Amino acid sequence: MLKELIAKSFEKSPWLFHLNTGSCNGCDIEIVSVITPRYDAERMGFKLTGTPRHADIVLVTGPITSQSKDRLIRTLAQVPDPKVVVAIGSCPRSTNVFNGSYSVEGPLDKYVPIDVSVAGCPPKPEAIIDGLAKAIEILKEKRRAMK
Amino acid sequence: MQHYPILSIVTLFLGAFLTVIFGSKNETVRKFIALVASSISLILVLMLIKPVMIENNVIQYWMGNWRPIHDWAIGIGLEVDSLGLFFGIIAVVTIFLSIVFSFRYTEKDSETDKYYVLFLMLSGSVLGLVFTGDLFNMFVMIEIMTFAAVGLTAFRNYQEGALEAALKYLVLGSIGSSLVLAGTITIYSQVHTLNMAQISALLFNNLTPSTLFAFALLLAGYSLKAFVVPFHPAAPDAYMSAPSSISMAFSGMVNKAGVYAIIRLVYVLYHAMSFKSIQLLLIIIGTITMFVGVTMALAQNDFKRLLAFHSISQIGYVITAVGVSTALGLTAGLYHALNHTLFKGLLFLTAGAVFYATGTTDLNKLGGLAKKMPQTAAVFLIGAFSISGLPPFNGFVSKWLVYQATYQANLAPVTIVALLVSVMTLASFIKVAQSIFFGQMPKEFENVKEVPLSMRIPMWIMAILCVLTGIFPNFVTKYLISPAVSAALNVGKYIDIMMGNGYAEKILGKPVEIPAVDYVLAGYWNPVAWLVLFALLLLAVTIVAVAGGFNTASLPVDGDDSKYEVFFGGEANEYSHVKGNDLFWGLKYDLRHYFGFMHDAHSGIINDYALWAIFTTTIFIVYIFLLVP
Amino acid sequence: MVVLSYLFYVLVFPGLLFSTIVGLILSGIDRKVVARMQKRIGPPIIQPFYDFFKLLGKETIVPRTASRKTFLYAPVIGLLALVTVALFIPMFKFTAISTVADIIVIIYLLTIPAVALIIGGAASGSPYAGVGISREMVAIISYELPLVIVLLTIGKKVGMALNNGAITFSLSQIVNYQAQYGPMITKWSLIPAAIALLLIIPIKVGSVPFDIAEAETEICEGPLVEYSGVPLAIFKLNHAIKMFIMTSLFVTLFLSGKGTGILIVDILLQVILSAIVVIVSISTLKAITARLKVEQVLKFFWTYPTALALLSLILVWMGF
Amino acid sequence: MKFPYLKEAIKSAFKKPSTEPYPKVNKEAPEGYRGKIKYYPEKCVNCGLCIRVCAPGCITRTIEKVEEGDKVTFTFYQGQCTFCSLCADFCPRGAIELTKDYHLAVTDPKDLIVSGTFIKKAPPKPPVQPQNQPAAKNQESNA
Repeated sequence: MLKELIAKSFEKSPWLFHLNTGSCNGCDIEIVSVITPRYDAERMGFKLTGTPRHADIVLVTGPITSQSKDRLIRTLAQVPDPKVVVAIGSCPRSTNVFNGSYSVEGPLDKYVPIDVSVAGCPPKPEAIIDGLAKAIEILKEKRRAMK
Repeated sequence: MQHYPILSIVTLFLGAFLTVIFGSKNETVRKFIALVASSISLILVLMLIKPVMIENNVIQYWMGNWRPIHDWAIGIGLEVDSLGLFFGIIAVVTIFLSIVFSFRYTEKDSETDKYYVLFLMLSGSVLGLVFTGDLFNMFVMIEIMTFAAVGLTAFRNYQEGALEAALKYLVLGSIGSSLVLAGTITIYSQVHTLNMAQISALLFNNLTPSTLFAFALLLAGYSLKAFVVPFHPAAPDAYMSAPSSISMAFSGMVNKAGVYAIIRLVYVLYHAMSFKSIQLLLIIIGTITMFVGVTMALAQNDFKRLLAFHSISQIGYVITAVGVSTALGLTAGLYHALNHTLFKGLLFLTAGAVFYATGTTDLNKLGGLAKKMPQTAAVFLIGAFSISGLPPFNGFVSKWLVYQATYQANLAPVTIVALLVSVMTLASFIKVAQSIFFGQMPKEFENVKEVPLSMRIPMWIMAILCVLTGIFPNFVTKYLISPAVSAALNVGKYIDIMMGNGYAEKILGKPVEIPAVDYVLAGYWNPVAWLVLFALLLLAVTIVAVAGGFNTASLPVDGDDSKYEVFFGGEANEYSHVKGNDLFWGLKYDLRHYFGFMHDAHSGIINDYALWAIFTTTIFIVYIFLLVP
Repeated sequence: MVVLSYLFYVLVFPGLLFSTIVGLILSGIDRKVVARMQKRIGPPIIQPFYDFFKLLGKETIVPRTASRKTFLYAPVIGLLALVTVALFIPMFKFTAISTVADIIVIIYLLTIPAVALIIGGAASGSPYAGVGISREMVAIISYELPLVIVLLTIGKKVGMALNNGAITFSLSQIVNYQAQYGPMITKWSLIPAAIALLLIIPIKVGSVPFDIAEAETEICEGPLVEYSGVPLAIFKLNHAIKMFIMTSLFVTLFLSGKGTGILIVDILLQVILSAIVVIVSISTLKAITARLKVEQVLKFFWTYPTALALLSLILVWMGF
Repeated sequence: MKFPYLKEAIKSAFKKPSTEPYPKVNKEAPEGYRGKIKYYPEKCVNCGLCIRVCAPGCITRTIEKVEEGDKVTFTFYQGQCTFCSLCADFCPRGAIELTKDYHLAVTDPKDLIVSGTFIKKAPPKPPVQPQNQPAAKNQESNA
């Protein structure tokens, strides 16, 4: 009985960790606006946490600049399983307009498989909420697969 | 059974002399003599418990069989009542554990024979002071104690600050001793006897001005030995530079001897506890000592110096409780004195273990030792929790008694200060725990090992004692503390035993009944049931853990997988251990004026401290002349 | 038989199960009310249950620099102390365990969870935890002073009425006093003390305006930075139970009385009243103020609540 | 000792929350919102202006010879697109249009690709048969 409860609660209380790898902050303010009263992600249980240790879903924004590359890898490693990586905006997906620049270390999937990518520059908060809904599905499968 | 007290004192002094003769060359002989001497005196004193504590009779022993003739005591008499024996037990236990600890602790030092000689002299003098029934003999023992302590403070003279600390202790100690001597002489000039029982009988409500003057001098002298605040600056330096086993003896025995002398002086000799003004004086001193001691401790950067200031603040607790002259107050005071010796001794031993393993006790240099020295860390935590008064440990019971006593005597501000001081004690020990045992470990302590077994045994013994006295308060009070309290309060029996019956019939009021501190009074929920709860809850949590879909904790695998690195904002982990004076920024910032004033007051110059001492003695004299009738 | 009743007390009624459920419900209500005050829908009331069970399912990572045993056992010790305190707090007539001096035992047992959080944070060996610890300790020092004065005032007030002037520390006597003379909040001399205690509850629970120790934005959750999985779940549970205990302590000290006599209704009344106290003290403050700086917390608590508490102490001392 | 926003907080506690029930009720994007790209291959004339104008260069074209002309497929990789709609503005034919559909959250990147192919017929062959007697035919034609 407890096991289904735990599995169900993964769907009900995913915690987010926001990881900015050199983004122009367009997507960052969109992520934060998801928690404002108008879009209110908290009613679905989302909560921004301060440390990767508490996170289930990692929201990555920005084209991976060379400065933030190894920090990205280290922080993503510190997130306990099951974890889901969501690329917010086009930059993590494909380094957007910064493609080919000397200081950009390429799209996110060079370092970690992207589970959900929300396109848009910046994506609309509703799109982010869609992305998070998809991320919850993947989180549940990963949790089932993890045991 | 008559001869046990004198035998226990003599064995210690004999051990000191034998060490000089035989032990100067061979290390093991020295250790053997010290161990034998301390264990003999330990056994003798423990055998005294049954007759004195349980059957409640007082042992008297006249040196050279010079019995009093025509009701006039000429010879030196030893008188062991339960109050003296209580402090004697504390002293003897501390001596034995300290010697066992110092076997391996002083192996790196040279000339340890002088260490053992001085230490045995110190312990012999403390025992002598506690058992003696003669005022001048008490002065002699205080002299020996002070000079042995000065010698031991400067034992590691290669350490910077050791000689200066010893000089400070010497100057202040001799001021204290001269005050005591002056007081003793003035009393002698009045009552022409030195036997405490007879003095107490003769002084019963005929307090002439010169005996009051003697009372003030003695009170100042003894409180200097107990390192009460106005007189305290010598203590932190002495405790810091002395080897830890010695500073454990200092904080376990030496300032307890000062407290014993104050109790004996105020309760037994002068029956002064009936005067409201004396109670107020003791309570004011105690509260100031409490507060100044702990606030100074918060600002310290060295582990042993921090512990030294805590000893001062805990002595403040004891004196406040003793100042509240109700039976409950005295019970609280004595119980806290016992607990203080246990947990403070334990903490000094952990400081010694840290010094032995790493070579420094500076809070700003250490860190993360819990992984390398797990037992020392566990024992330190027990000591830290007991001193800050967390329930299952012994600090809680005695501190609770102090609050109950002070608040029932309508001293609300004192209770509030006491509770605040207790929280600040907790704060400073969290600071020590974080700076030394937890957090990240600096590179140079990579190959630190746990301290040898012979040092861990005394630590564990004290830790277990700490827990036991916390879990069974009524057992401890019934057998140890209530007899001592009754001995201090009904003085008549003390006098009759020494001077023959009927001598003190005018003092023999009805014996004050002692509230047995059981769970109703101690107000403490029966801790045994608390342990049952502990077991039940642990069971509950494990059931939930096993039944639930838990995955076991993934323990760090070797190699540099950054999953097990500490979250550092994504950065690679470099050494950034939050320690020493990085902590409590908010508090120090808010109280910066107070800390600034305290910093200037402790200037470190000896004549400032001497000025402080003389100034407070004059205040005592003026206060006592004005207020006592 | 006694062991059985102990078992029931400890594991079910005022102990682990009851205080867990009520604690989580109260923190759910708190999050919902804060959301509603910010005009957003806010999570369902049982959201803390979901958080708790999700954390149970997460992987528990023990960092390399952590000292393992202390790191893993710290939350359980905190939980133990909290459940023990839950046994002491009377609900209108019913007390699981009552002795002569409950207040002092409660004060000290309530410091154990804070110390457990500190030792757990220290054991994790992270620099954020180090800073979090020093802030938590400053918070403890700042709220201990007014809390003690408030409790001593109440003890004195009840003591003067019931046992001839000597102070009483026992909560059951306080409840009897309120049964005879009406809830304590109606006594005008104790209203400043009530306001002081209302201000102390948020910092004792560690909710937003005073949560300098677990400031997510500044020091990434302070002492909890390295926790994940089961220990973190237990710490969050401690957080919730502490909210229940502090509010039901407030209800017992200021709002209790005869009660209806039927146990179930009394318990319900107690829970509803503590929910109201949660809304009044924790949620409103959380919704309208931002987090204070470290020295502001100390300055705030040693001026306003202490002055209020001292005022009512003096009033009670003078016999009002 | 004033408490900011206290009145407002209490008032809004009793008002209806202003959260939009998004996941249940699908919300229309505002007018002129530059969302998902829609490509009309039949309008496109393969002039390549959009490729030149696209900043991130997310438009690619493949041309392949087919017997009646060349088969051109345009692929718009929205994962790289900044939705600036320059391509839509510059397209002479108006073949690219950014719709108001903002649902771009996808799990596999393939869904972000919008593509369309069309066959650009070569110009009609001239009716004259192929020139086989170059000299003679010229005299006859100009005589």
